[in-house]
Amino acid sequence: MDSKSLLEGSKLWVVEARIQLKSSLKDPEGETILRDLLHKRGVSGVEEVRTAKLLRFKVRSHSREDAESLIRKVCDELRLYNPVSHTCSVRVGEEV
Amino acid sequence: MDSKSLLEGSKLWVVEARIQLKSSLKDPEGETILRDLLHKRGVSGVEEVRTAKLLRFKVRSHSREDAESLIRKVCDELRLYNPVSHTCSVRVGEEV
Amino acid sequence: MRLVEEVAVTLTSEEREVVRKRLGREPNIIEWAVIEALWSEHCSYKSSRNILKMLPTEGVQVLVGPGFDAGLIDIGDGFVLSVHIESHNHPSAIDPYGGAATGIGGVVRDILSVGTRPVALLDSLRFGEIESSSHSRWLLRNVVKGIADYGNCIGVPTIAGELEFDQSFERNCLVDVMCIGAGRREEVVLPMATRPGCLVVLAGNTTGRDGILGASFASQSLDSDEEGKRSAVQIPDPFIEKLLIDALTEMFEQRLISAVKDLGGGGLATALSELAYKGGVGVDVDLSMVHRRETDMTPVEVLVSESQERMLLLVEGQKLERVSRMLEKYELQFSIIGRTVEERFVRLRWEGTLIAELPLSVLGDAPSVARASRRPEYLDTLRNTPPPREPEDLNKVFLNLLASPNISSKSWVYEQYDYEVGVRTVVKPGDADAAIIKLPNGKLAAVKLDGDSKKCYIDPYRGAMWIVSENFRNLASSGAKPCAIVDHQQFGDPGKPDVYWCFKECVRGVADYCMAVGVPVVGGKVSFYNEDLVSGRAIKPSPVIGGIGLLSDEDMVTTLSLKRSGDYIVVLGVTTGELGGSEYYEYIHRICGGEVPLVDPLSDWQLIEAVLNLRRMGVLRAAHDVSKGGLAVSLAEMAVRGRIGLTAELSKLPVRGRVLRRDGLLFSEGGSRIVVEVDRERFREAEMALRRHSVPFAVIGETGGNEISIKMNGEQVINLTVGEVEERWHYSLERLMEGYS
Amino acid sequence: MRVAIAKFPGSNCDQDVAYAISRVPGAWSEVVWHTELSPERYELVVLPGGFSYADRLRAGAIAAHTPLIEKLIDYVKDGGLVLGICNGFQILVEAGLLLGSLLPNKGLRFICKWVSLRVMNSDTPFTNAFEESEVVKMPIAHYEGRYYAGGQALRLFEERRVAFVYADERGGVSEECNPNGSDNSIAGVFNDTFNVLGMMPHPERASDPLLSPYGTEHGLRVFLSVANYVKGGA
Ligand SMILES: Nc1ncnc2c1ncn2[C@@H]1O[C@H](COP(=O)(O)OP(=O)(O)O)[C@@H](O)[C@H]1O
Ligand SMILES: [Mg+2]
Repeated sequence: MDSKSLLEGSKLWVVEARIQLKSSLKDPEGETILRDLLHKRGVSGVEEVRTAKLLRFKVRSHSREDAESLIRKVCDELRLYNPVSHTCSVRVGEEV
Repeated sequence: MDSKSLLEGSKLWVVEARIQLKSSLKDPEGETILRDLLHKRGVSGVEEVRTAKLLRFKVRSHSREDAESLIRKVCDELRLYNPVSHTCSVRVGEEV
Repeated sequence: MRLVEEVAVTLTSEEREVVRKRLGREPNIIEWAVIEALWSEHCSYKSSRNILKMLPTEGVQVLVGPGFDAGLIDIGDGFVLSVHIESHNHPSAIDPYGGAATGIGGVVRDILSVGTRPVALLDSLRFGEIESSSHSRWLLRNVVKGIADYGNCIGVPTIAGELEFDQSFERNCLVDVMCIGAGRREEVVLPMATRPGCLVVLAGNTTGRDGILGASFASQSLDSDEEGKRSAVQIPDPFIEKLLIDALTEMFEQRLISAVKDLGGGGLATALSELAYKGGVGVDVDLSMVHRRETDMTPVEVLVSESQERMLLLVEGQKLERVSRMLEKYELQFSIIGRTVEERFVRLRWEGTLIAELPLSVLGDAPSVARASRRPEYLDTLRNTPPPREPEDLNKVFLNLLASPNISSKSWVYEQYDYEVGVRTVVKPGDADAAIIKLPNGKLAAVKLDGDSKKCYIDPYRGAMWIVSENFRNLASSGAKPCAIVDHQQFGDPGKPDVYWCFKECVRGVADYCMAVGVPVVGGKVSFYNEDLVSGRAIKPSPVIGGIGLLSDEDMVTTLSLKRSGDYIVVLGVTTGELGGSEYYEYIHRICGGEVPLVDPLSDWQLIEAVLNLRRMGVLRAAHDVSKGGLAVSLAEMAVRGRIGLTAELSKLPVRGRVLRRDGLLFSEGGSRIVVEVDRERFREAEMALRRHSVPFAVIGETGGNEISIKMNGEQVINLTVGEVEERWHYSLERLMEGYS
Repeated sequence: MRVAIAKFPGSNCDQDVAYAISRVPGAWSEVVWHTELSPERYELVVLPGGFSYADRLRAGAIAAHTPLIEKLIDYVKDGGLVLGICNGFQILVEAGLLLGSLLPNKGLRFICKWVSLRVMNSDTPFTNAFEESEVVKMPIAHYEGRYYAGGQALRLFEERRVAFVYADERGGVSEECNPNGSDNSIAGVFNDTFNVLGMMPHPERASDPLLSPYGTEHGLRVFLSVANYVKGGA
């Protein structure tokens, strides 16, 4: 089977991986944004700021599940994050 | 009214701001992940990678709408993103 | 108390007995925690102390030798240099970015602890083979980024270092960082409590649960759970570090503090005990006063937390207000946690209640641990490895060697470091064998870090000597006279007699060399247990040497690039044929073995004096020592950096011992040699000077053209354009590391 | 020439700039903590390099919201001179005092190295000691230095608001010698009244021949230019 027919019937999915520091760890960037920007400029009501990185993949595959598991695998096996300090959650968005 | 009574009835909301490069701009990090990591390691099916930054706020307010509009205002007025090169979208998550 | 079962697990039963006897009672759990921290290998040197005694530590310029957080050297005009070296191997192996970054933070705080401000950083890194291992590439990429992000952010230039790749570091990378500080002699304060009545102030980062698993780190499984409240990982915060540096610098200038002490391994437990024990004055501290990140921490957690970016200050009462104002200006959090007292005790309280009370006499040195030592048998096998056949096409071999990650230019690394900040970097990384900085008194100093685990594995004693020799030749080639060193000794489990023997031999090698030439060791560090938990295999013995040299004046500054066409290329020193541990054996032939070069400290010293003298006379235009890759690589580097070609004839080299083959002449790292470019018109003067110094030498060729042409008895061995060589040498490491792969 | 060097939490090059200015005859400078700085007392305010607020959020983004910046906006309106170097440039861009934005380098790595720059306009308060089109050497050291003009690059050139571009030794411009991927190799820009200059290269690090691998002091000319201008010589 050539690659063309393999892709037949496949769709393009948006999959997002969110990589963030474990919640038990200090997030210095979030702290600075809160303390040196929001608080100093008089913004009240915000109690915490945490930062994360988002990777947005466009994945061609036959199903939502395939798209999600491919990205899950990529994140874990290609070490897009370090599990010692970070967590990574993956979810599929709408079909493009 | 003292601050205590002001806060009465308020709840803690999670609001997220997503900051990303305008789609017309090259995203070297996304490209590198796609080209030098995924493609070189033989991952197929992924057609694009774009990166974004996520700021996750815990906001105390009376309503979902208030929480969202506070963060929208903070993002625009304190320039949490640079409108020359980036866009910023805000959404409220679940109540904490 | 939750931590009961986790405290005092590493002390042996004999050590516990000693504690009970010294104290005359059973310590409570908090007291055990203090002793545990203080008597850890890391803080007490209980396995290494007796061996380290071999090292010469005294010299006319040495103000403070090993024993404090940093060594101090008198550089004249009322100024001092401080220096220290640290490793962060275990943390970097699991979290390369944070581990390396916090390593920088730690060594910088050591420099602050003696009242000096950091002026330069160096790094020495060891990884597995990055050509085949994506894990090692991942480690290298993140370690370098960690050092860069932290060092750059705090505004201390990272100006020199070294990088070695070897299979034995695949699971245990080594990340050593060295910091140089400078200050006025009268502003120096030592980290000890010498007077009662001072307030104890804790400044900087909040105390949290991070790093609480630090002591028992190596045995933690790597996938620590997300829910777990305590973490072995420490998040670096260079912003707080920078504010601490700026605030402390101002406070040193205004003489506001009586003593400063960084919080490192063992956290407050170690810092408080050492302050008291070293100065002979007690401290009385309430741990509940510490500003914390989490509200529900136990006293033991506060006591042993290894949260980064914190410093203890001892402040006289009448200066407290000025100190507070300074800390507030820099928006640093702080808490006043106690005071120094006449009674010679470390007293710890929690909300006023006494929870621990240890007399200083108990805290003293941990009993030394006697370790068995045995010469490993594999050394004989290694040594008797037969030489390989000489390859036909040495031109091709040479091109391959230039691309070896151990030889290729390290610009991919050092260009990520801000090596310019501070406007004091006179010679930048890559331009000479050592980096040169301008000191606050206007004088110049050269610094460099060196190691060579491949040689130390085959012959620890000779290997260690060789490293010192290379380091001193690096300093001399840059125009500096070696003045002091720090050493960092890194090995596997000292409980293994083989490992311990290698440790002893490496220290002996450093000691013998330094003793012979009269250069003191002003500090150092020992890191054991660098072993793969799965296979139980230890790293190759890895001493690294950080050398400091002083230049008599600006005209002495020497770089390695060829400067002019038509000059002579002169090799100083005798070429010897030992190829054990050479990059030629290891990379080209995949041979680990053979004989390691033996260096002679006294003839090295003559060589060093000769080079410095030639420079002073103004006849020497460039200098570069012969190290990894041998003469051929040294010549190539000089040509590439100067964009000038050269010709050389190998048969002219002064040699010792048996007749050498072409590959030996090209790639031997043996003999202590320095290649120099000598002004052709003034060669007679140079020649006479070299005779006076009784240094063997030979003119082997000339500079010029755009080819590197090396012959043996008139027959072409190597012939390449400077451009071809540059393409190989300059970009190989970068190409390997580009992108994410 | 009286110069204030503004120090923010995390500024690194404040003393370095002071050192460079000490080499300018007749110039005097002081490092002033950002909350205590009154711009109108000086003829030049320098925002030095470094990592104000550790580059968190984005390089320069937090410092751009400090009260000093509000004062600087008025100062600039009144014709005061402001020079932003590296992080200082990033702050000025974030504060809207200069056009554009500074993105992470195309290679995604921090880069420290000496580069060649071509002088694009030598008729300003900051560049009058240079020759037009001259090639000079200065070091860069940054991670977020890729200048993005938001579609305004050509306009900047037309209005002669580009101060320096990255170039080769002979002044040629190409992607190869564009270290960070900046729009049209732009390394430094002026505001529309030429009293604000922002540049990624560090002139203060190129102000002493001893510290230059080329034995040059091209960077010093930025400060000499301002001194000329202030004296009324330009
Ligand atoms: N990890 C590193 N960090 C900073 N600079 C480095 C590093 N590794 C190598 N360098 C620099 O690269 C140049 C060559 O280093 P090296 O190969 O160790 O030289 P040598 O063989 O003379 O000891 C030196 O200027 C050195 O300081
Ligand atoms: Mg060398």
